[in-house]
Amino acid sequence: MAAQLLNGLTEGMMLFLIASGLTLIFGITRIVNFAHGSLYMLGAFLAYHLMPMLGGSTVASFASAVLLSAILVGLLGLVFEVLILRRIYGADDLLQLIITLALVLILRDVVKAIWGANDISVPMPASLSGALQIGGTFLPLFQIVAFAVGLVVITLMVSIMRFTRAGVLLRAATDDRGMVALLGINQAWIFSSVFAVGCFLAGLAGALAAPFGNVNYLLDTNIIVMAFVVVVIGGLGSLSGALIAALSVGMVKGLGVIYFPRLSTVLIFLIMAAVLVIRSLGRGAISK
Amino acid sequence: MSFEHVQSRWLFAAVSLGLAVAMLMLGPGIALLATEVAIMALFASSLGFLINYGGMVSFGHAAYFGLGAYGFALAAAKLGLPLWLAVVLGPLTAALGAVLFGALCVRLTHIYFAMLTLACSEIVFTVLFQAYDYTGGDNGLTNFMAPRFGLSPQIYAALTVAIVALCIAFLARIVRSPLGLAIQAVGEEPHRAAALGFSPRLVQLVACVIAGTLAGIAGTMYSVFQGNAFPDYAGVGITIDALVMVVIGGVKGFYGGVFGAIIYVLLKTFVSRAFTHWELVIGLILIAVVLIFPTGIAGLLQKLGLSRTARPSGEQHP
Amino acid sequence: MMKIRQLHAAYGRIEALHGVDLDVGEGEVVCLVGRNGVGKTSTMRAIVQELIQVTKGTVEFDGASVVGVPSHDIIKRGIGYVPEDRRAFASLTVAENLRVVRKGAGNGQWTVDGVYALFPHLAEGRKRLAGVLSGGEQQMLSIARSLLTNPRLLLLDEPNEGLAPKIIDEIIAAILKLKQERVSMLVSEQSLRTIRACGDRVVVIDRGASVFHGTAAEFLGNPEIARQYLMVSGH
Amino acid sequence: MKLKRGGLLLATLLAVGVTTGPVQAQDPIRIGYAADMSGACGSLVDGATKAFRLGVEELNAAGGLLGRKIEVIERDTKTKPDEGAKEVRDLIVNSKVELITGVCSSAVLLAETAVSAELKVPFYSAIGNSQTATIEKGQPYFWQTNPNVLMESIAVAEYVAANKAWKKIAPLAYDYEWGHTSVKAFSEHLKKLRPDIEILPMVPVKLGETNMTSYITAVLAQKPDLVYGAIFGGGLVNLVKQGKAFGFFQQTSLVTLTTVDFLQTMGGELPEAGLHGFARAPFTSLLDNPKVKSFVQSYKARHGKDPDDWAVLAYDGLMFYAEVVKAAKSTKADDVVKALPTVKYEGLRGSMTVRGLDGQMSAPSFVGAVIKDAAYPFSIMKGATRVDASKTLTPEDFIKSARAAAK
Repeated sequence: MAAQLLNGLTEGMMLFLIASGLTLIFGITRIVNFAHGSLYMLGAFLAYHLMPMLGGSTVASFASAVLLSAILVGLLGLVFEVLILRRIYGADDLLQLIITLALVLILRDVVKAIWGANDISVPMPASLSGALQIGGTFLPLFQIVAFAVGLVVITLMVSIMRFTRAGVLLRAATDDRGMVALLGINQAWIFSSVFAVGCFLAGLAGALAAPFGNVNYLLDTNIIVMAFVVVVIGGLGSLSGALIAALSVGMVKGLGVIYFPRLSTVLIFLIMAAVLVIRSLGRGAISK
Repeated sequence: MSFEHVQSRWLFAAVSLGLAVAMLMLGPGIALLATEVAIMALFASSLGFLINYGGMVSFGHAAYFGLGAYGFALAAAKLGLPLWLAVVLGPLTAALGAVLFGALCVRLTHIYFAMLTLACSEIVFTVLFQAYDYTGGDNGLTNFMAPRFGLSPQIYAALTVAIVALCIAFLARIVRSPLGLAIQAVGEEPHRAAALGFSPRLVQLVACVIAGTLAGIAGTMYSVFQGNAFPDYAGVGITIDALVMVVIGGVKGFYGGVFGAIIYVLLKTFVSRAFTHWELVIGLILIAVVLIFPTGIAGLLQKLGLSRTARPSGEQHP
Repeated sequence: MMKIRQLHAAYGRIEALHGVDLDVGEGEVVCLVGRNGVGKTSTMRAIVQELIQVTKGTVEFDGASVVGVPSHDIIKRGIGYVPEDRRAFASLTVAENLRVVRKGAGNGQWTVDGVYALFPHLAEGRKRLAGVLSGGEQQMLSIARSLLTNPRLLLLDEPNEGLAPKIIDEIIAAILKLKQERVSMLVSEQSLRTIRACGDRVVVIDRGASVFHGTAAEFLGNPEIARQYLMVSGH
Repeated sequence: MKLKRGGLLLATLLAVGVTTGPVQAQDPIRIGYAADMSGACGSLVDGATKAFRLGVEELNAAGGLLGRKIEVIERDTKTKPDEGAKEVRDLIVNSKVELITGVCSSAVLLAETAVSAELKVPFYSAIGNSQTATIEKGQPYFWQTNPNVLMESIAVAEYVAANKAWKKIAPLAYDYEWGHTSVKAFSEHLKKLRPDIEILPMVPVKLGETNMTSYITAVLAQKPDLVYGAIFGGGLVNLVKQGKAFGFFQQTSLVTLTTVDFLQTMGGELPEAGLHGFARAPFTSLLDNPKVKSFVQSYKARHGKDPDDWAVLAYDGLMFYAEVVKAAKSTKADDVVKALPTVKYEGLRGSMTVRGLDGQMSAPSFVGAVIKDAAYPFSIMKGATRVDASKTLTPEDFIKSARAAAK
């Protein structure tokens, strides 16, 4: 059981990396970005494409491929926001939803056209392929690295949020974005940069996780569902909530495999539904 | 297509009847496609009703489509009930599902409502997918009946169009009724509606059950049409299709769903036959449509003066 | 400096204003008076293009129309807006709330130290979360925050609503101080205190339209008007 | 149901009436290729489509069939059963095709076979399979040219039983019908062969799961000698890659579906030892005859890589149909169906026939250890055993009783 908990913790951190960008984007722009999983997938394919160019499967080339992929995905997000999404802020929310759905379709097909439909395996850098043995449990080095990257991302995000004016603006916009405009601040650039950063995080997660599993064009749907679950359980727009939710979901999954294996698929949706309903009860009580 | 005047009611009946009769003269291929369009039009309209009148955006509407399909198919295939009874049980199952899920979901608003509906439909999907001893799992339920009750494509198309027209006329009546006005009032401003003496949650629940039942009718008709049922019918893909239909049809008024279904089903069918990379083409078309006609087709018609009210108004000045 | 003529505005399909005329001159304090829900807040919102759409009429500031101008640009042109519900960023501290505004906005006259000096209360609690402040403190914070945009015209929507008399005194003192600094103000009110204290002119709104224009003295000298258009008779 | 027969007849007349007009000898033979090109099956269908097109070109270059050219109309089922049924209906009703094929997903297959039965147009599956479609829901116009899950599981059980070192076996399977059926068939047959073997509780895996670490930990905790993995495609890539990080292959062995596309994807990344596979048509295990050589060479020349199992299966399926048409001297549905069991087909996978009762081809399965080979840039099932269908084919009485029970 300890092994599963430890496992769940590291898996949870990877879930957090996936969900962080989604919740950030929603918190500020109120856009439910269905394309988040697609951007994750694109990040993985870019890493696959860039690694050989950057020197093969060494840690250095992997690290630079991850960073570069994330930047490219972030730039794509920026372009997409400025060219398309920006035109329909203020219009019905559903339009934004359809636009991000359109991006899902486009990215899936573009990825298929460039890299083909077959599964792809990004080679694991040799020095990351081992495992630490704690007691009887193996902890893959790679998951430890991912955990560390997750910690770095959290630290960076928390520092930016706490100590910079950009962070203050973001938190203010999460509270009441209309009021931010009424203090003379153009929301457009906040939205663009938040969208770009959110996409960057999706690309980062995808590129980082690429060597740890299979990469194909179906990754988008597999990822977006889990990302939604984590973001919803954590409370839409809340980074700390997403972290707690991601770690909890990771651990519940680990334990679920032992205690209720056949329920594991439906379990996370039951939890998601339960969390939503319980939260609504809580809110009702407060408003009374 | 406002129903406040008697003429438009007659016009609607005449158009529906005309369409149904026209189905009998089509070739079988077109009749099959028309049937699909009509079923999706009903499904999208039921979602459009929920969104545009009830103010509730659902990401899980396919749950009722799936329940409608499986309620019928399980009754026919596993319980061996006569088809006429099974056909009634389909929408009934969806209605029961809507009571259950609706009661949970209306506690929430906005995106949280949407997410809870998504969770509910994923639960339905997963149960259908995994409980294979009863549902056939991913292999679904097949070969338990002749598709379309063995009716010819044309006759079934005419039947479908007639049923869909009745359902939409029913929706239109609901919208005009005091209940419909209450649904709109709650959809627009729950607090004010509460002040007017409605219980917002009850009104929303009723709206969910109406929409869910109509979605269930669509699901049952689809199951009969195909002669099968698969977990996909409750999958998020069908919800997304319906959302797209509602939006491109026009996010005002439920009949946008009808336009949306016609356009989107035809678009998806023919683009995917013409292009290998059909997803790319459809994605680009969707973006273009949203940017060029942000009010959808219904909004466009209204701009051109072809339609009087984009959204029947429940109340005027406060 | 601001001139509003025949302003019509609507929330979606629901028209809330049908014919508001309003002028605010340089350095002047104009009080917008009327009962609850007659359109005072809507008028303020229509000026800064918040939540409501102007459907007809003109709003000119410094001779240029601001209709259709994005909110943040209106603020940059020199209109400050303190909404009725204050809208302090609840999860930010007082200091962070003030940090939201770009440093040296407008003519850069008001600084963080300046607003702390105006509201010493805020300076003491600068590390507290805005969400836990009292209503009066939130009101001060909201005014202070808006001042940092260095407005030449400040819109104050019911600044005294729901506040204890002692706090109201502080707010009114601040308004007077701003008046000395030659900040023009449009203040909406249901009571007569502000008018008595510092109002230059009064505009009465009823059912979405302006129905009375006059000096503060004219208004105060005619209790009939107050009785007709205000819930409370003057006290 | 009887009441409806009149309606069914009417439907068939209306729908098919148009297709059975007089056919000119020079008219092309239209084949509807409704494949799961996008969606969950897209990655498997790719190689199959390429090989299918190659086969059609070859047949046309040789003058077509019965002097008629072959014309293929391709459709994307999007791996959705209702879309598949819709496209097949349209192909038959509007495009007047005389044969349907291309399917991969078993769900789409079941939806399509119902349409084929309804409209009486021949339909075969070369890469998808479903024992339900041949057994309980068998219909005269459908045949299947690859082994079904029961046949495969028996072949693997034979292989596992032969290794005396394996005594504790842990099944790890996708949590849906295919996974459970495969584990059940494997376990039952293995128990028959080796009563001494202990089969541990199955670990069910969520379909579409990208992170397998919880499952890996759970299955390793049971300390099995061998893990039987009813996992394929992307999930298998995840399992192997993440398993390696957990020292999976140092602690136990894995036997699972290792088709060539999977081996190609993994390249040099598969473990040196501990991986055993079963497959349907690995080109490296096929007979060393000119037919196979010529196919592998022309496929590789065209697409720059070796054909995967799906490509071999798709090519074999098409060529078998060509043989049936030649034997029937007709493409008419009933003639084709009548000729079906009479053809002894010499294909890429050897000599095979289709059984009349259920339309199941006597397709072989291949089982063996996956090892590195200097001749290829990826590991292969070198020296894999070809398990003949005579050992695995579902007995006829079983089918008859299953069909009786279904009614």
